[in-house]
Amino acid sequence: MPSMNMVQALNSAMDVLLERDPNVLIFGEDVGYFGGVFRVTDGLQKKYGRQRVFDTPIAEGGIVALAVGMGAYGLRPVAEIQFADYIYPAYDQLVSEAARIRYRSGAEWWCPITVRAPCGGGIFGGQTHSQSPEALFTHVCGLTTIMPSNPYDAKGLLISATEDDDPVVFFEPKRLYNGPFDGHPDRPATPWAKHPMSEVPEGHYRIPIGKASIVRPGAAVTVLTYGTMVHVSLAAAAETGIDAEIIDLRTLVPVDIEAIAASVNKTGRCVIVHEATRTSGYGAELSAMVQEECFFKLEAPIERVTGWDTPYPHAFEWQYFPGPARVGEALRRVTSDGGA
Amino acid sequence: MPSMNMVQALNSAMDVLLERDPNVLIFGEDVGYFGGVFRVTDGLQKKYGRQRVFDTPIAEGGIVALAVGMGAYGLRPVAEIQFADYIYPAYDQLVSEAARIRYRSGAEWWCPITVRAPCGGGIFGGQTHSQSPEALFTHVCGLTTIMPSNPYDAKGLLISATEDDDPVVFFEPKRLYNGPFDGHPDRPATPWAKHPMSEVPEGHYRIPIGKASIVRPGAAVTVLTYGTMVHVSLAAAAETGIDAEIIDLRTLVPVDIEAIAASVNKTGRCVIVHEATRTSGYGAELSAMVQEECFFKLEAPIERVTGWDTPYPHAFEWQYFPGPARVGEALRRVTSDGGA
Amino acid sequence: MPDHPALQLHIPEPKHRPGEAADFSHIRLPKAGSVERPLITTSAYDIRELAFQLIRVLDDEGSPKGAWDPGLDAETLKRGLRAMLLTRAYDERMVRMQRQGKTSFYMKCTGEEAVAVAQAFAFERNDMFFPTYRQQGLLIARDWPILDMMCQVYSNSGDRLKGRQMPVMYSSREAGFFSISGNLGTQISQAVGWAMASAYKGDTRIASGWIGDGATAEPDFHYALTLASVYHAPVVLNVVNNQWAISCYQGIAGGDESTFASRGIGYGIPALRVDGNDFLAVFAVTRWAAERARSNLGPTLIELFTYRAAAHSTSDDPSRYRPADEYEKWPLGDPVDRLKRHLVAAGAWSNDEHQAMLAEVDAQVRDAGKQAEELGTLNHGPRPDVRTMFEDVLKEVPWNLARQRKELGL
Amino acid sequence: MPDHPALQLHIPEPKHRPGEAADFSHIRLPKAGSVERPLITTSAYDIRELAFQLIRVLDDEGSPKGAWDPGLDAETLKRGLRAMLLTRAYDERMVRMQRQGKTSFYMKCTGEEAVAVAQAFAFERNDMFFPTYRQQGLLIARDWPILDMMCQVYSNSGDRLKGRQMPVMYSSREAGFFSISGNLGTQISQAVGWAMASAYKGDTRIASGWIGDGATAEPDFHYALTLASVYHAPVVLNVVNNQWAISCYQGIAGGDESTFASRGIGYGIPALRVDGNDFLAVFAVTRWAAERARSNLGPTLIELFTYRAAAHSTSDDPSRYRPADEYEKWPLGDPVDRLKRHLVAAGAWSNDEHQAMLAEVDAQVRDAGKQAEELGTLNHGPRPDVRTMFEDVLKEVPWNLARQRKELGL
Ligand SMILES: Cc1ncc(C[n+]2csc(CCOP(=O)(O)OP(=O)(O)O)c2C)c(N)n1
Ligand SMILES: Cc1ncc(C[n+]2csc(CCOP(=O)(O)OP(=O)(O)O)c2C)c(N)n1
Ligand SMILES: [Mg+2]
Ligand SMILES: [Mg+2]
Repeated sequence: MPSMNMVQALNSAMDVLLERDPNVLIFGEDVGYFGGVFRVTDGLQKKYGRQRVFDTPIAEGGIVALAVGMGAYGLRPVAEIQFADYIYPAYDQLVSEAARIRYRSGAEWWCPITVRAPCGGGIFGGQTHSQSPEALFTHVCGLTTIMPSNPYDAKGLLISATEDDDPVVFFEPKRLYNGPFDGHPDRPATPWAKHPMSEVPEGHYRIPIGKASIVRPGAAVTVLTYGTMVHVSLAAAAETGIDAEIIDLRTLVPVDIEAIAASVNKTGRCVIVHEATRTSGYGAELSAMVQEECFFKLEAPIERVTGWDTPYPHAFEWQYFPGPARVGEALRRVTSDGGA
Repeated sequence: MPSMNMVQALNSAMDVLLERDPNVLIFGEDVGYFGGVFRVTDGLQKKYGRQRVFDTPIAEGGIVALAVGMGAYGLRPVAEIQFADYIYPAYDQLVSEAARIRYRSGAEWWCPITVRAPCGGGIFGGQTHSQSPEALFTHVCGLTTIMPSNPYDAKGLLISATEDDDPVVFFEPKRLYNGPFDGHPDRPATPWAKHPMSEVPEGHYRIPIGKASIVRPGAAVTVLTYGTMVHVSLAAAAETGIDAEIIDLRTLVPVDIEAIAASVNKTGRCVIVHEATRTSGYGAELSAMVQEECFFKLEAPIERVTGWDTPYPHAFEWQYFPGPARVGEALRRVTSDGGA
Repeated sequence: MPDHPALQLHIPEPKHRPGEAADFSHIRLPKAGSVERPLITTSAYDIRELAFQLIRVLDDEGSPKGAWDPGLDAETLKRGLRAMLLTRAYDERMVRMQRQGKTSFYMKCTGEEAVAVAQAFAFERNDMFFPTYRQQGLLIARDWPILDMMCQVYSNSGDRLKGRQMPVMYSSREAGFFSISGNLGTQISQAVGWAMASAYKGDTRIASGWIGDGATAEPDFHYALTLASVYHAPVVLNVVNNQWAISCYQGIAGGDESTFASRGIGYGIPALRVDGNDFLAVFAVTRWAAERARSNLGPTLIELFTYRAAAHSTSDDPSRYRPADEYEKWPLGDPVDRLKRHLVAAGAWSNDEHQAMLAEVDAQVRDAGKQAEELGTLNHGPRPDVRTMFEDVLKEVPWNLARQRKELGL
Repeated sequence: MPDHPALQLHIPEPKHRPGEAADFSHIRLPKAGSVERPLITTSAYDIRELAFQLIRVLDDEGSPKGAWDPGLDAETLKRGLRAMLLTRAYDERMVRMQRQGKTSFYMKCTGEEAVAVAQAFAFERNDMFFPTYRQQGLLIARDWPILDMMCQVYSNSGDRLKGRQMPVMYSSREAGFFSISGNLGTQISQAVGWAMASAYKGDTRIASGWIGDGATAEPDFHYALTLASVYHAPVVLNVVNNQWAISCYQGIAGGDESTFASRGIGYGIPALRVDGNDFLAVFAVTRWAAERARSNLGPTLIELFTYRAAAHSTSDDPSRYRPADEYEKWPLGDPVDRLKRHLVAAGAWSNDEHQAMLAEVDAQVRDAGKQAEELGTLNHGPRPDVRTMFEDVLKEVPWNLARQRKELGL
């Protein structure tokens, strides 16, 4: 099986989709001839032609509007928002339109679109190239929100998202494009090639939407996380030696409540880790759900390790980023006796 | 002291602000000559002139952009978004601009703007005139989010918001404009005149941002709520006879964590009530905070009573709305022995 | 800058307000037949002046003039007249029903019937519409059952939208009528996406989108113009300039500074401005634009100059913001009267026939109304199944909604 | 529709791609001095054709021609030349420093220096600017210390923005330069708000906003035009059409269909199109627009026709998407050379003086660079106090941030 990094895996997903289904179109800012500022659509225009893979004006709202209209016609567009930080001009079309069309029309129309957006920090992008706005979408009923953490999942989930008949917001942690970053910027970067999840079939396969993955089984504490923080959490478990069960949620909404409940009911402890700002982040929902599902099994307060409630500062990227040290401390606190 | 309904109280706040500070301007769709579709700015253009109270094009993003630019000049604009459901086109200017300008400029610029928006259901407005999108703002650092529940607070908070040097999103539960609606649409409407919080001074006063109000002291369970649900929760307590301590948060961010913690540490039980959809709603943050602050005092799972995770359906407004019956059931469950 | 006077802020204001007499004498009205009709292959640049003109066909006596006369046969015109009358009768009844509490809300298109009806006639039956809430005439002109529309307005057991949408937010896949959004503007950019999809597939169907004068200030209008221009999308973009956006006259949307049609110029989109109350002119202009689109020549922008004769909606009271006699003074008259006069002048119609048609559409509306009420009204009688409230958020009901449905005891 | 052929989707494509020779022969270049100069009181409608012209003052020999010649004295022009040279030298150094790892990112404005510098000269010192990331020349022309700018680029201990912003996202209240946003377009509508505030206060200061050709597709461009038009805001709105938006040529933004200046026509905004590499023309056109604004005559839209000679940013490699020789073939030349040639032709400048000025600005940049590096670079030396990370989210630090600061052990 070929080894792919996340950029290649996403590219391969779109290649497969374009190949199999003439109704799949790919578009966005700089995605055509150039192949995307992160090269995720590299070579696709050349292979499938300008009519299927093309550049758009710089109008994120217009990009999503096009996708909605194309979806109503019967196509399956995959649109790119160059950075998740620039998705806000498209917010109205996503929230008021894409997410609502099936419901408001009594299922007479629907919206089989996928909106890809690189998210997260770690590349010195400052406050407008580092955001993780997933919680702004998890609150919107009618949207499915996905964030993969490795090449294999990324490809399988992007195929599922595109083949899904409802709108999907698909966040790609850009710091993971080239390697499984574990939160140690000072250490030499590891490439994906050494990671088992970089073995990616060339053809078509799906990862089911709504299913989490236990990336590290454990008994001492459950870690609920997704995206880059999966690798950071693994590093924290390794570094602290705490036997954490680490769950990569993959799909945030609809979330895999069974996997979550089963694990926390087993471990009795829970740490939630995400890169986004804390207040009203998706971690809040996870925390609320866990205590609703597992209250009588909880032996310690659920902790959240997250980005601070500030914009992502250019100079203090690594003070902002919730790295393994902070996750490790939370693991220690939550697993220490009494939990506090 | 005059008795005012919420429309009159908000109008009075703007009247006081316009009178005292020549830098205050009021604008939005239909707010000028007409006085607003809910009459909240009625008479103000006539009194202060077209240059201070005026109509704008139908461009919510442009309205907020104007406010941001005016704020940079040194004015204190108060802009109206006709319905909170229409705030999404302004999302980018609010999130990427208003909320970020102080931080990104090292406090060289700031953004003393207030954005008012009527929210919530109960007027058969269907899915595009009934939304409660507060959680989409509570996640955004740099924004203050307020929702008053009565005329006295509404006036005092709108004055504080306008005089605040940072951007405030000010949600007005439209179902409360004319009376303290308790969630019983079938019963005759009560006017504000009979309610003590309708006694509103004519002049200038403030309600501090970030301070909750205990609207019903109690010992059995803490109810965290805001807006219309304050009255629904009061009705539920009365109807169930449960001695609930009902806290009207008033400001959602920055929230009054001390009042919340003190109450739940006392009662050991907590129910969170809001009208917005549940998943990733502001109730999730409240729940997460409560269990972080009060874990060892909690005797039962925290419950959330909220709108369903669907758009607000026109025909089923009252099946959607989290009325006193649903709140009452939650109060009973949470206060019953064992809590579950 | 001591040599410069203090700046002043300009706030536009309509010429007249309640209590004053309306006056439209500032409006330039070219004579019927006076505006040239270019070939559809003419470049946007070469016909840019048309954006400042007003294409009119019917003169004051009701005779058609000039190159834009579409030469429609009397049968077609009578069908058009009937669709306009039916639209009007339907509107009248639904407002009455709203007043009687049978629904929460309604919106008429009185005075603007020619826009939707004549435009629907100018398209092929399977072309795709992305309308606003004031184009009910599109459905009626496509012979969509008003019973179905009424059920939507009543959110009753016959409502295909399962009671989810506010009144008048129709949807009909069968009629090529996209689900109306409560959020202004969003449909017009979607129309471009649909049109691009059609072009991509090598289809022959084109799309059309509508937007109000007020809503042109929203981003989607700009997206639609930009995207249609860049990709030469086969789409007809319509601005219905009915002079008002709730209480705001069209100057608040920029209409005092230039025509809405002229917005097309800067995007290189051919733009036509038409007397929106002239059935023949609206038909001709729309057909011209549709032909352009279908011939792979790209988008056209049409400004339909008309007047919102009624209140914005049942929640509105226009006497608070505009002179009571505005509609009387409105120089472009009533589209129904004008088409009727034309047919009579052409010897194809009589007052008696007209009365008979009026009676007939009234009866049709009454009958449909009775049937609809048997299926329920907003607060009485049969309604959609409340369990459906939890469906169609996604294709499959996710676990959270299944649980919530149970919480509600269903 | 059997009588209609299948529709086809048009996707614009630049005339030439890497490996091919660039060719700009399709560009219409009016002669210097050939475009009329209307009175500032002329209506937008009457001068709408100017949006399709190109105002040029300097001819190929460097002599100024026609009514738009601003007649600037040699001293002013030399200051302009110096500011352009300083901008270029600053850009060169910062790109080098980025390559050396001293910061994360940089953006040059090479080939576009006349835009910002000549425009800054045309405004009053206290007029307010809402720039994009490619108008560093505005700050330099206002004699803002490049040391301060470097500290921002390095996010070092001297950075007034406390290390919070990516490089080049300057802010200077003192220089009347609004905090640059990383989100495209948002500043141009804010400029209108500032201008309206100034008008409301009876001030005499006006505002100006900039936007790139690519970013004109964003909603804020539409808001700016709509709002400036409706309220007659005293603002100058500038589209810097440098032909590229990262890898997308200006046709992807609609530039193949009409000029960006012509966007103003539909909003009734006077619109001028100017040779952006002609210092005199840029100055003259901007001064004309500023005079209009300051005389309460409202907004002007200016398209500055220029070329992005360098990469989009240090993260970009233009050889992947455009012919290598494009800049050589670009017909409007280099703004520095053209102004220099003009001064030499006018007998006010010599090659020696020019060399001396080059050496002088280089030394200035070098000195500032050394000072800046003493204050730190992104990953070395002194930096802002990390505690400040939690400040300025709101005016007062709220409880959650106070706690988070503590969590971080600060
Ligand atoms: C995004 C958005 N903003 C505001 C509104 C509230 N609103 C509904 S209709 C209307 C006026 C629209 O005027 P116009 O576009 O001219 O259409 P008309 O009603 O005249 O047909 C407004 C402001 C809305 N529905 N959506
Ligand atoms: C809202 C938003 N979308 C996308 C981007 C990413 N981006 C940064 S610069 C750029 C190209 C801008 O081109 P143009 O407006 O022509 O300006 P230029 O770089 O040529 O000066 C893009 C797409 C962004 N910064 N903001
Ligand atoms: Mg209108
Ligand atoms: Mg550009």
